[in-house]
Amino acid sequence: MSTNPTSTTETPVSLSASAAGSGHGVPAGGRQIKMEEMYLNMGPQHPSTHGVLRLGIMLEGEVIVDVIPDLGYLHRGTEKLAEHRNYMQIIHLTDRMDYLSAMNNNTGYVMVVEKVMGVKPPERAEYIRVIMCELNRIASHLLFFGTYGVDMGAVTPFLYGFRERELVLDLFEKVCGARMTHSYMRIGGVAEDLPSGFIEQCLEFIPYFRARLAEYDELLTYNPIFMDRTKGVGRLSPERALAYGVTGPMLRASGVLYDLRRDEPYSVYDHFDFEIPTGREGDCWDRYFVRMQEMRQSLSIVEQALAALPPGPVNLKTSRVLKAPEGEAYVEVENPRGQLGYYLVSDGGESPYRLHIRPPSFINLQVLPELLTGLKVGDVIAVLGSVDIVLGEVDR
Amino acid sequence: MADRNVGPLLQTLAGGDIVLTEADFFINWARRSSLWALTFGLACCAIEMMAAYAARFDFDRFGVIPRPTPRQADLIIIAGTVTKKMAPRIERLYHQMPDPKYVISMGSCSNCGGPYYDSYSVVKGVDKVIPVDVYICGCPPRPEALMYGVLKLQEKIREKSVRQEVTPTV
Amino acid sequence: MIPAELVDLVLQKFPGVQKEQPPPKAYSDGVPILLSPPHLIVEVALFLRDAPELAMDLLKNLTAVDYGDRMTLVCHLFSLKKRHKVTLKVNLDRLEPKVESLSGIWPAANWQEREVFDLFGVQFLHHPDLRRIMLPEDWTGHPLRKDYVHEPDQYD
Amino acid sequence: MFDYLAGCFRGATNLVKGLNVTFRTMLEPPVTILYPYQKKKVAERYRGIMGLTAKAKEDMKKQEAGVESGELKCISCFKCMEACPVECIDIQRERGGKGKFILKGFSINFARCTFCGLCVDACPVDDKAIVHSRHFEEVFFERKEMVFDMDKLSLVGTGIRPNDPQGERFELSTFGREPE
Repeated sequence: MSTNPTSTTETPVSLSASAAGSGHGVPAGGRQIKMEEMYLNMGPQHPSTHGVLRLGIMLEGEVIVDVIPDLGYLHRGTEKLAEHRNYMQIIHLTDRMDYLSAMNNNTGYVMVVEKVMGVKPPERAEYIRVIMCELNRIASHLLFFGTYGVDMGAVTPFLYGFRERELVLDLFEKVCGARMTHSYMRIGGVAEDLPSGFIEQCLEFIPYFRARLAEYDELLTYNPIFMDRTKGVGRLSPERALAYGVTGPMLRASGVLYDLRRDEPYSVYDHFDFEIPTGREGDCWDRYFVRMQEMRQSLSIVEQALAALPPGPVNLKTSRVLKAPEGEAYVEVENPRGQLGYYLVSDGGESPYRLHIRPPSFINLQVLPELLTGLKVGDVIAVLGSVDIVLGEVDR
Repeated sequence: MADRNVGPLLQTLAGGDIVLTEADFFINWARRSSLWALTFGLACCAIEMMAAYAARFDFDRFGVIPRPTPRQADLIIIAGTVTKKMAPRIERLYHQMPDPKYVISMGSCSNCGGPYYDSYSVVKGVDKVIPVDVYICGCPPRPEALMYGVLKLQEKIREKSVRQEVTPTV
Repeated sequence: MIPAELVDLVLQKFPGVQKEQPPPKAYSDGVPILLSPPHLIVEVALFLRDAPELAMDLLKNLTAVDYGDRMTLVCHLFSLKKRHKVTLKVNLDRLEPKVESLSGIWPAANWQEREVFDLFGVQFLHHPDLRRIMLPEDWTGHPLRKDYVHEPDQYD
Repeated sequence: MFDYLAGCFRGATNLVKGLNVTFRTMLEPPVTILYPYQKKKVAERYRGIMGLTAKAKEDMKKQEAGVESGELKCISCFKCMEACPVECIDIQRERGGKGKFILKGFSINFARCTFCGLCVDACPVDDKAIVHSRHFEEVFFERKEMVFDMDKLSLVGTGIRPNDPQGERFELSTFGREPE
């Protein structure tokens, strides 16, 4: 039990040795058995790829030699469409990029437009944005918890994770009238003020969910089977993580303390007191654990924001058809999956001249071939699940 | 499949129509009560589909059980945006499913392109690729709407007869 | 934010590099923009990454903008050690955009360059694996170019 | 050997721990909603399919009562049509007297609609001429059924108002077909 069957620290050495040799012949009883690399196709229709990702996996026996991701099965041309929509109409496109954290996407987009236009939303709107973003972070991580449990062979976390996620979605539904694709943020504020009863419902949810998080730890986090499958698997060193531009919980799991909410506070994040959880090893378990800890911090931020919610208006009454002045800006926000960046080039018209989106999942996924090479085929899902990608954002 | 030929055969027998009507009832009852769905999440709607399988909505109550392979599925729920890169794969998966097979198009994207109606890389409706039995509107539809869609599909199956070919031609 | 003297450091080292001034009325977020000629890009990038005062270890974003008369490659760089930012731009010939790949310097550039190749048609020389990434291999044209015309096919 | 036994013990205790959680959950009230029989009330602001609202009886002017669908609040200003990001709204109007327009046709393509709420936001009429209902169970067998014309929309808007105290489901999906 002390030796982990899935950790393969020696494998790359033996691999390179076989690659350096003839590569084909292994003597067995005086006769040669032909050894060939095997090609395993995974996806685009596969229950564990979290969408429509296709992986071409080169195997030598059970050991992964190379991984070739094939993207683009959900490429919808968001950036091109943004050039033909006006500034208001793009909000609903950003909902559908990282569809698990639509509030965060909306916030980043309206922030970049506000920056170019030089408007500042009222303070109450900023607080509401923070509350929504953190609730959405919880919802997104809960989905990760559920699906990662299923990927690791445990079905119960899926049911539990979704049970609590529904409660968060009920809150969203109360505020903006949609469960997933919220379209709640507006340029210069938010669409509507919080409805009556929202704060009470939210305050009810926070202690309830704290107790549930302790239950999750009991159920999955410290489960020895789960730990055996994830501890020491898919290690990512901080240097490689930085070289690949990895951000978000994946970077923090590698031990790099970099969180935009604390380092370059946008909105009103500097008003709150919270910790940034980091990991040490950078393995799958750390990535999972950082996300679980982040949910606790998000709860605390929501609690503080609800306590300090200032009165006042929630949006500037901007005109329906907005025109941003000429210029360009690059704005990043901390999404549940990493740093989501918007690069807006405006030529003074009603729609952006160019809107580029830096999707965190897309950049984080680049590191996958390096993480997987040398591992066994059974670890593919463990590593892929821990990267936590959303294909809508990878492909846009 | 066998049901395609059974109609004319039975009609030539004495009392064939009665047998056929009774058979219709039982076959349709069996088909509609255990619709095994291929898990085919493409985009946002996939999350609502997962929510429908999860604790609050519990799709298993309808006999809808997620299957990871097309060979064991009666129903394919197209949940999300169909891109031009994905369209040939969908067609292939559809043809791999055994007859009778049903298609639910879930959400605006697969109904007719939805928010990407003028995008260069999105198929404007999954019915350009495979025939659709039930369209559900919403972006994404709530899990209840998906359940209602399955109930409607069950109603549709109830009216079918083994005389008719079950799968419409593409 | 990168202090002015560090920008001067780059400008002194590479006389071909310019500091781009935004048009007078245009909005700018204050991050300095370095405009490098295409042939110097690798040297400038290496200097930005390796000079201890600069230490731009994180390539955050790489994309291109089609301005109609030129194609501009835009890189947003960040230094985690020093906590400053700089934007690196390269103007390319629009008809035949070609530039050295940065994926040897920051591996993060690998897929982003493939995306720029796919959607803009910029050729990255010495890129390890320059293929289309989003669109099917047999796609014609580069959709994010301003003059791209989409021809309806069987799926439209 | 000792490691092996210790591992077995650890596994067994953790199994009990995990089962403890699930057993505790078993004693809690069920969270599942038995859907066709029980229905969860959706939120007040829920963005369901859109409908057109009508003027109250006392607000109606005499000449409007004669006009087809003249009782609808819509002033056919095209604001919602311009705000819609997916171009799913289609309005036909005719020029009436005094710079006013007469609404001739109003259709929404719900196959394409993304329920983003921009059209309702854009509506300049008091209390909104176009509203989101709380109705979401919309299922169709044909693609063309998904385009709602003015009659259907006004039924959605007036038949099941968002503040309907009963909250009863209206069987909209059976429009255009024989009732069972």
